[in-house]
Amino acid sequence: MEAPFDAGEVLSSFQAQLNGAGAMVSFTGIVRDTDRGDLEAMKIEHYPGMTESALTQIAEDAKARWDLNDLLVIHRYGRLVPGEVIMMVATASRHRKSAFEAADFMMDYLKSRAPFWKKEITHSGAEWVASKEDDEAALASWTTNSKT
Amino acid sequence: MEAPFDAGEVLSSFQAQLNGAGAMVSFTGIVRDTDRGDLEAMKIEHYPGMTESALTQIAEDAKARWDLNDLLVIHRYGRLVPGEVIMMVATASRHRKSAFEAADFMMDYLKSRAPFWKKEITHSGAEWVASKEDDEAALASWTTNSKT
Amino acid sequence: MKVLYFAWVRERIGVPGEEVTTSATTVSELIDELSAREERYASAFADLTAVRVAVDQTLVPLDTSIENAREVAFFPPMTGG
Amino acid sequence: MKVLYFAWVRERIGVPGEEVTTSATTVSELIDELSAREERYASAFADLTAVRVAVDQTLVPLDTSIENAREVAFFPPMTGG
Repeated sequence: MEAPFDAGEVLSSFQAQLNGAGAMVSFTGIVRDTDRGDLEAMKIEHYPGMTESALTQIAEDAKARWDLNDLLVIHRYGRLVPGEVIMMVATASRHRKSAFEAADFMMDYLKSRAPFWKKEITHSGAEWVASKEDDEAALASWTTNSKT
Repeated sequence: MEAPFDAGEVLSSFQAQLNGAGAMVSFTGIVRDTDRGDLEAMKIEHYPGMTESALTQIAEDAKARWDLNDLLVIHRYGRLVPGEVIMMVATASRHRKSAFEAADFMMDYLKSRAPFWKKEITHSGAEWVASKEDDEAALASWTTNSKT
Repeated sequence: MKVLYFAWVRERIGVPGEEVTTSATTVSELIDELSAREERYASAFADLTAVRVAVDQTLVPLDTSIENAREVAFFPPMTGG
Repeated sequence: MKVLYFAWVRERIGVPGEEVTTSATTVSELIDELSAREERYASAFADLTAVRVAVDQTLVPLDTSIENAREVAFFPPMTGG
């Protein structure tokens, strides 16, 4: 989605509709300034249509692997400034381990399979963020429901 | 602490005072009903004085192992009802992996080293929750900053 | 067939998408055909290890058939999250 | 010396804490001494694999000295989180 959101408010709503969960994990990605401290904005491009189906697929895959009460994934696109929330995943389960693993898995999945591309706009120009070679490897390391 | 709190509100405040973090992970423990569905309340006993020093120690240990922008740990005691938040940890780091690992570590540490004891009050009586043998093992499995 | 470009692939080719009439039967053939047409395509597709492709919004390998495809998209590895 | 009890250890002994005057020099000796005094202590300390101990609010093994201790606490393995 394009609109800004507050991670805490999302977590409160997520928790409010849970039933029988004992553990809830959230991950929030935040626009971080460059090491040089000159980031003006982060522009996030996405592939409309494919984005929605990729996020749905990530959620379904996580549900198939772990016994989850509920889960959530939100990813923004458009122009964001340092400190703004980029994306969030939340998982709820009866037990801690599943909630942690499913959230970690969803992040690995999302990094290499959800069609978003980040471009950093700094005082000295604009540059596409390079993908990390280990993102694909991280996703591949998940067997059914544990990381190897 | 004894007073109830909202996990989302805590997460919002935690995020608001971060500086330079790119990743934020939270874990929230929630009172879960018994499998029989007869839980009236969860009573949490604690060891005043030692509780505070144990939680401080957990936070310091996590900070020493990972490069964190900030972290937080809250644990309630007293009488809680199903659905209420028991405890929460939150971590913030430049990178995702540290935030996840530090939160996971803090939970392992807290489970076997923070002086809290849970008692389940059901229609048929009251029973102390048994510790899991693998809680100590889980903590022992952490080398400096990775789980083995 | 609709062909879409994202991120620096889009920037090099200069348009976000276009209708393409082609006799190519696979993604690879389509890439070769476009690269032969104009330098901006050849530049975008110069290093295929840095290019990912989706056919009808599903990630696929370069040897995938496009014979019944409605939409083919080219882009760099994703950097969301 | 202040001796504290928590959870089911507290319930079996019947008090949350008490002042104890003892000549015991280690935690183990204190346990033996208390157990010899009354059945409620013997019952609480019957299975020592299920008992944890803190001396001055720090978790310690059973052979730890209590000679300079101000506070000793006995409790089951912790179940927070």
